[in-house]
Amino acid sequence: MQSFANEIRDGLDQALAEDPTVLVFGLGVPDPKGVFGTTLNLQEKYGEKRVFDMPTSENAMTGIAIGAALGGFKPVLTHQRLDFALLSMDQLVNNAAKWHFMFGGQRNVPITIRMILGRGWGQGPTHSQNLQSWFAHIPGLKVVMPALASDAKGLLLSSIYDPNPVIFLEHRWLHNAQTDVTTVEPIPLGKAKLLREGDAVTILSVSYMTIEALHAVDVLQQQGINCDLIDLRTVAPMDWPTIEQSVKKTGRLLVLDTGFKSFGIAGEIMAHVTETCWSSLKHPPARLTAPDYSESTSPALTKDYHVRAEHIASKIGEMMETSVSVEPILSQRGPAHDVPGNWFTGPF
Amino acid sequence: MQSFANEIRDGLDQALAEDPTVLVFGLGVPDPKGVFGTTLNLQEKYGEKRVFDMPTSENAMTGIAIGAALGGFKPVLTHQRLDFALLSMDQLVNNAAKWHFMFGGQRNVPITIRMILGRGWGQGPTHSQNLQSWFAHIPGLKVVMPALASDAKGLLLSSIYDPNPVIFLEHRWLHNAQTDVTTVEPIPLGKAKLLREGDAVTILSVSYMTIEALHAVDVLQQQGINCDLIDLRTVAPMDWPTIEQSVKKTGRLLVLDTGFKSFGIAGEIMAHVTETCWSSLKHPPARLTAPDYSESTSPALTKDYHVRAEHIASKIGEMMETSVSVEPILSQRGPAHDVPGNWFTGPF
Amino acid sequence: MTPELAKTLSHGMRRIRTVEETIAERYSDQEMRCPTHLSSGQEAVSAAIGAVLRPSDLAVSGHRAHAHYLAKGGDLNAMIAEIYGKVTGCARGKGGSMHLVDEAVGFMGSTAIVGGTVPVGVGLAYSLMLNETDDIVCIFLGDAVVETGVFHESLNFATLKNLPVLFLCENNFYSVYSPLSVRQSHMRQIHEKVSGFGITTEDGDGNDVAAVHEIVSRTVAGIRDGNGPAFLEFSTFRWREHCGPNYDDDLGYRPDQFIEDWNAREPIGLFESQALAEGSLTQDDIDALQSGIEDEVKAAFEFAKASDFPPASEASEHVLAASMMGSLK
Amino acid sequence: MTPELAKTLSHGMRRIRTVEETIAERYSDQEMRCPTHLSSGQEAVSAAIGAVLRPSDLAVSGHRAHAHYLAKGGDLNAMIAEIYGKVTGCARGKGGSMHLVDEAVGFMGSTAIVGGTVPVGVGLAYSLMLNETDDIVCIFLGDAVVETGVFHESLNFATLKNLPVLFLCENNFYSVYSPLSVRQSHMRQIHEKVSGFGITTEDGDGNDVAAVHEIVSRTVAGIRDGNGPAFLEFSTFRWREHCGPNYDDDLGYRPDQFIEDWNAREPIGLFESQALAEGSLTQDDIDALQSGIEDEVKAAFEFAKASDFPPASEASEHVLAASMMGSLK
Ligand SMILES: Cc1ncc(C[n+]2csc(CCOP(=O)(O)OP(=O)(O)O)c2C)c(N)n1
Ligand SMILES: Cc1ncc(C[n+]2csc(CCOP(=O)(O)OP(=O)(O)O)c2C)c(N)n1
Ligand SMILES: [Mg+2]
Ligand SMILES: [Mg+2]
Repeated sequence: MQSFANEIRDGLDQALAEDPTVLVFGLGVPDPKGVFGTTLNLQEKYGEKRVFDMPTSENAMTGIAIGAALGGFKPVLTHQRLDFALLSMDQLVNNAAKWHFMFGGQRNVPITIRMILGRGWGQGPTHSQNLQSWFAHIPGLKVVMPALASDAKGLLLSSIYDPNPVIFLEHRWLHNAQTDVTTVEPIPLGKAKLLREGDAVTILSVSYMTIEALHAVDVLQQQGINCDLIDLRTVAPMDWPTIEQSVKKTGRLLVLDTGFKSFGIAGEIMAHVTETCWSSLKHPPARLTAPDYSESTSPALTKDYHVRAEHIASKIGEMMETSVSVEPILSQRGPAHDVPGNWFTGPF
Repeated sequence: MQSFANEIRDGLDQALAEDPTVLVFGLGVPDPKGVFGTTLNLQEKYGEKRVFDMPTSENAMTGIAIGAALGGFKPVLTHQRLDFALLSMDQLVNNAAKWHFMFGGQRNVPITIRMILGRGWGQGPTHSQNLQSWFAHIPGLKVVMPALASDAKGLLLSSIYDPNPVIFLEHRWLHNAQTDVTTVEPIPLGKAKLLREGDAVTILSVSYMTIEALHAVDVLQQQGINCDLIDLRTVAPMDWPTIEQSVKKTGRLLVLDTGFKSFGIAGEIMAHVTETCWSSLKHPPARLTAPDYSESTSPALTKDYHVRAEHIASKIGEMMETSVSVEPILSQRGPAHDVPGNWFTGPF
Repeated sequence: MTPELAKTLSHGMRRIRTVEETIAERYSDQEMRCPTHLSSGQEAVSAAIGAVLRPSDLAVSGHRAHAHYLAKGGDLNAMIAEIYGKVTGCARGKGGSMHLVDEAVGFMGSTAIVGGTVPVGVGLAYSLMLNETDDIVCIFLGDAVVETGVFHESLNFATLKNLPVLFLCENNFYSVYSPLSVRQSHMRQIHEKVSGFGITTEDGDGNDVAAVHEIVSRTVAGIRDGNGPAFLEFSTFRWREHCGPNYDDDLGYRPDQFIEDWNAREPIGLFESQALAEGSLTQDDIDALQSGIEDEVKAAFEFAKASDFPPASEASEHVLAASMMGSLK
Repeated sequence: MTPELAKTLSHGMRRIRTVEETIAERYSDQEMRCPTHLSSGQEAVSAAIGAVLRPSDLAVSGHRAHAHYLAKGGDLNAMIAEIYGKVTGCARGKGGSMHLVDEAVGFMGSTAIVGGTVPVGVGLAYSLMLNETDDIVCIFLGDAVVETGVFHESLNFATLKNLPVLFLCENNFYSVYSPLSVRQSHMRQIHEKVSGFGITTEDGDGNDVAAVHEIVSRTVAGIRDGNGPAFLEFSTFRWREHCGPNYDDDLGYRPDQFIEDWNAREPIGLFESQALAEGSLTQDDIDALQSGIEDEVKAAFEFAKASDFPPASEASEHVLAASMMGSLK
C-alpha cells in the first residue's frame, strides 16, 4: 500500500531521475518533514542544485521558476498552502500564463506549481482557501486537482512534463489516503475519470470531494439509486465531452467543489452544461460547495462548513424526488469532523 | 455636461471635503495628468498628507491602506491598470477581505481600490485584464463596475463610505463619456438599474458592455424587439431580486461581460438564474463575453475580440428565433475599432 | 536597574513562559485545535518592549504572537479562550492562536501570512502621523520576514514618510526547519542589509533582557522624537518545534552545539541571577511574581474551558460589515 | 580608447537614437497603435553594455526596452514590425513595443509590469549556473523597479546562490511624472541602499558612455569570474514624455534647471567631441556610421509597413503550448 503523499514523492523522484532538467524547490522541501512527506530524501538523492529550500519570497521564486524554465529546466515549485501563493499572482498570471501567448508562441513555460489546500484543525481563514476558479479563469494555465491516491503520481508526472504552467492542487486531507495501485505512466491532463456508473444523476467532483462522493454514491447504490460519479481530475482544461455525455444520459447534474460557492467552478460547469445539454436536462443543475464565507478556526464553527457524504446523498434524494437514508453514512463517521482521520492529532 | 472622469474627480473631491478621514493615493495621483483627469488638483486642495503619490509597491501600499483604515481613515487607492493590482492579492484577499471576519467582527476595513480596465490601442495581454470574477469570488469584498457617467460619482461615494473593502473597476473607455445629470447623493451598492424595459430578453451588463448594449437595445426596439436592459452596477453583492424578477418575466437571459468567458461572472449569473428561475426559462441562459484568451497588441488581432452592439443584437435575434438587422448599428460605427472615440490618439 | 523595572522584566518573561509552557502541557488534550506557535525561550524581547511601550502605542505581529500580545497588555483570558476556539476569545474563536487582537491596549492584530502585517503596521503609523500623536507602532517580525518583498516595500514607505515605526526583528535563525543559510546570503547580517536604507538600525542579544530594554528604550524615545523609523535585530532561540507543543531537536535540524550554547543562555535565569546578585530582585520577589502568574494562568485556562463555543450561526457572520451610510453627516 | 571601440559606442548610441527619433516622428501616423516608451537621451548605458555582452549572454528588460533590445543585437526589422503590429514582428504582433524578444541573440524578453522580469532574469541566471557556463544575465531596470518587493526578493536569491547576474539600473529620476522624492527616501542613493545586501555596487554617469563602458566591462568580467551578482546605477535623462512620441516639459514636472543641465550633457555629442579630439573617431567615421544607420532604419520601417498583419485566426492561438508528451523518452 502506498499513500497519496508517497505517490507524489515517487512522482517527483521519477521525474528527477528520468529528466535531468527537472528541479524541485519550495519552503521546506529538503527539511526533515519534507512537505508532509512528499519531498523526503530528494535533496540527498539529487543534490542541492536541483532540489532546494528557498526564502519566503513567493513572488520572486515564481519568477525564478519561469526564468529557469526559459533557461531549459522544468521547475516544480511547492507552496505548503495555496494561500501563500497569493503573493505570486503577478508572476503567475502576468508572466507564466501569458509568456507563450504574448511572445507569439515562441517559448513555453513548463513549470508545475504545487499548492496544498488546507482544511480543519483550525486552519482558519488564511490557511484553507480553495481558489481553483481563479486559476481556471486565466487563459494559459492548466489546473489539476487529484483525488485518488492512485491518480496522484500519474497526474503529477503529466503536469511536470506538460509544456505549460500547471497548478497542481493537493488537498491536505488526501495525503494519508492509501492505494494499492501504483501508477507508472503519466495520466493525460484534461481527462476526467468515471468512478461509478448509473443513470440517476451525474455527479462531478474534484479533489477531496470525490472521497465524500464515493461514500455517498455507494450508500445510494444500496438504496437502488445509481449515479455517474465523475472525478474531474483536471479543472482546466475541462473534459467537456465526458461531462456532456453523462449529463445527456442522466439529465441531472450535481457539481461538488471544495471552494467558495459563488463565482466558483461549479457555477461555470452548470452554465456550460445548461448551454450544451439544455434539451436533456430534467432538473436544474445543482451544486454543493463550501459556502460564501471563510473557514473559521474554532471547531465549533466548522461543523457544517464542508460538504460531506450525507449532504450529497440527501441532495441526490431531493433531485430524484425520493427519500434517501443517510443513516448508513452517519453511522460510519469515525473521527472528529475537523481532522482527516484518527492519525491526525495536529498541529498542522 | 460632465465627463465620467470628471464625475470621479468630483466624487473624490466631495468625499475629501466632507470627511477629513478620506485619503486618496496611488501612482500618479498628483501628477499633471491626474490619472486620466480623475484626481486633478486634489493634492493642491487637500494637501500632501491626504492626497499623495506612492512608490511602485502595490502590495505594501494595499497593506498601508488597510493599516490607515484600522487607524481611522478611509483610503482610496488607485491603480492605473487592474493588472498592476495582481501584485497586491495577498494584502487584498488575505488581509483586507478577511480582517472583519477573522477577528470576529470587531473591526472593518473601509478602503476603496480603484482599478482601471484597459482596452484597445495595443494595451495587450498585461494591460487589459478584467478580473471581476476573482474579486467577486472572495467573501468580504464588494465589487462595483459603473457604466453610466451619471452613476460614477454616486457609486464612488458609496464605495468610499462603505465600511468594507470595495473594488471599484473603471473602464478606460468610459472616462470620456458625457452626462448632463450630476449625482449628488451616494447610490446604494448592490442595486442594479433597469435602463430599458421589454419582455423579450433580460440583458444583464456591466461597465462598458452597457454602452454597447444600449446601442443594440435601441436598434432592436426599432425592429419591434423590446428587452429589459439591466446595468448591474455592483457585481458583489449582486442584485438577485431585480435579476430574478426580470428573468421570470422574459424567460430569457443574456449576460454581457468584459472578462474572459470561462469561470467568469456570466457563468455564475447563468448558474444562479438556472437554480432560481428554472421553471420560467424559455431558452437556455446565454452569454457574450471576451473569449478565453488575452487581448493581443496588434490591432489586427483585436477586431473581433470584444463584444460589440452588433453581436448583442444578433444574439438576441437568435434567442428570439427571428431575424434582426444589424445594419443600423454598423452604419453608425465611427472610429477605428481599437479606440473609444476620435478623441483618443494614443499612446495610453 | 531599579527594583521596579527588574520586577517588570522578570514578571513579563515569567508570565509568557508560564503561559506557553502551560499550553504545551495541555495541547495534547486535543482541545486547542489550531496551529499554535510557542515563544518559550524567546521571552526577553517581548518583556523588554512591553515595558517600554505605552497602551496608546500600537503593535502588530505574525504567527508567533502570544508573547507580543501579552507584552502589549493583551487580555490573557481572551487569548487562551481564542486558542480553545471559544466565543469569549479575543476574535470570538474565528482566528485562533494565529489571530490575536486586543485593540483596547493597542494590539491591533496578528495574522498568519509571513510579512502580512508589516505594511498594516506602517499604515497604522501613517494614521498616527496624520493624527499628530507621539505614539509609535511596533511591528514584530521574524527573520523570515526580511525575505519578503512587502517588508522592503514597507520599509521604503516608512522611511520616505519618516513614520513612527519600530521594526522589531526576533532572529531565531530558523524559519520552520530552515536555517538562515538556505534563505539569506551570509555576506551581511539582517540589520546590516536593512541599514542600507539609511534608517537607524542596531542589533543585540535577544536573550539579555536588560540589554534589549536599554536598546529599545533609547530607540523608541528616538522614534517619539520624530527621528523616523528604526529597525532592531535581536538574536534569540526557540525552544520547541516551530508549530506545536513538542521538542523536536531529535530531528537534527539545529546543530547540537547551537542548541547547547543557547540553552546555556536561558533568558529568565540569565537575568534573574544578575538581578539577584546586584540586589534589584530578591528570591521572595520572584516567588511572589511566579505564584501570582500561576494563579492567573490557571484561572485563564479555567475561564477558557468554561466558556461557551460560539453558536454555529456565527460561522457565517462577520463577512461584511453593515453599512454605516446612515450615520454619515 | 581604440578607434574600434569608439566606433562601436558611437554606432550603438546613434543607432538607438535614430530608431527612437524615427518612431517619434512617425508615431502620429497612427500606425504604431500601442503604448511606446522611447529611450532618446538614454542611449549611453545600452550602447556600452551592448559592447560588453556576448551573444550567449542573456538579457531581460521592462517597458522601455527598445535600446536594450537593440544593444543586445536584437533584429531591428522585427522590432519595428512588432510596434506596427505585424506578423513579422519579434512577437508576431502579439506583444508590441513593450514585449520584445530575440532569443537568437539572448534577448529573452521585455514585459510591461514594472519589476516583472527581474526574477525571470535571476531564474535564467540559475539555469546558467546549472549549465556551468560563464555567461551572465543582464537585467535592465529603471529607478522605480527598486521600489518593488520582487526586486529585493530577487536580489536576495541572486546573492544567496551567487548567481551571474548584473542588475543594471538606469536612474532617470522619474517614474512617469513622479520624481524620486515622492517614491524613495533621500537618505541614501539607490546603489547605497542595495549595497546593504553586501553585493558589488557602483554608480556612474549614465550619459558618459566611456565611463559606463569602463565600469560595466570591469563588473561583467568580475561576474564571469564567479564573483556573484552586481548592481550598477547610472544616472541619465529621458528626453521625451514617459510614454509616447512628444516632448512634455511644458507640463512642468521636471525643474527647468534639471532639464537644462541634462541637455547640456547629451551623450552622443559628449562622447564624440572627446573622441574626435583624442582622435579615436573622425568626422568621416561618424558620417559613415550615421548614413549606414539611416539606411538600415529606413529599410526597417519599409519592412514593417510592407509586412502583413497577422491573420485574425492568430488572435486565439498560442494560449497553450501543445503537449510534448509524445517526445518524452
Ligand atoms: C507567505 C507565507 N509563506 C510561508 C508561510 C509558512 N510559514 C509559517 S511560519 C513560517 C516561518 C517564519 O519564520 P520567522 O519569520 O523566522 O518566524 P519564526 O517562526 O522563526 O518565529 C513560515 C515559512 C506563511 N505563513 N506565509
Ligand atoms: C507594477 C506596475 N505598476 C505600475 C505600472 C505603470 N508604469 C509603467 S512604466 C512606470 C514607470 C517606471 O519607472 P522607471 O522604472 O523609473 O522606468 P522609466 O520609465 O523611467 O524608464 C510605471 C509606474 C506598471 N507598468 N507596473
Ligand atoms: Mg525565525
Ligand atoms: Mg525612471
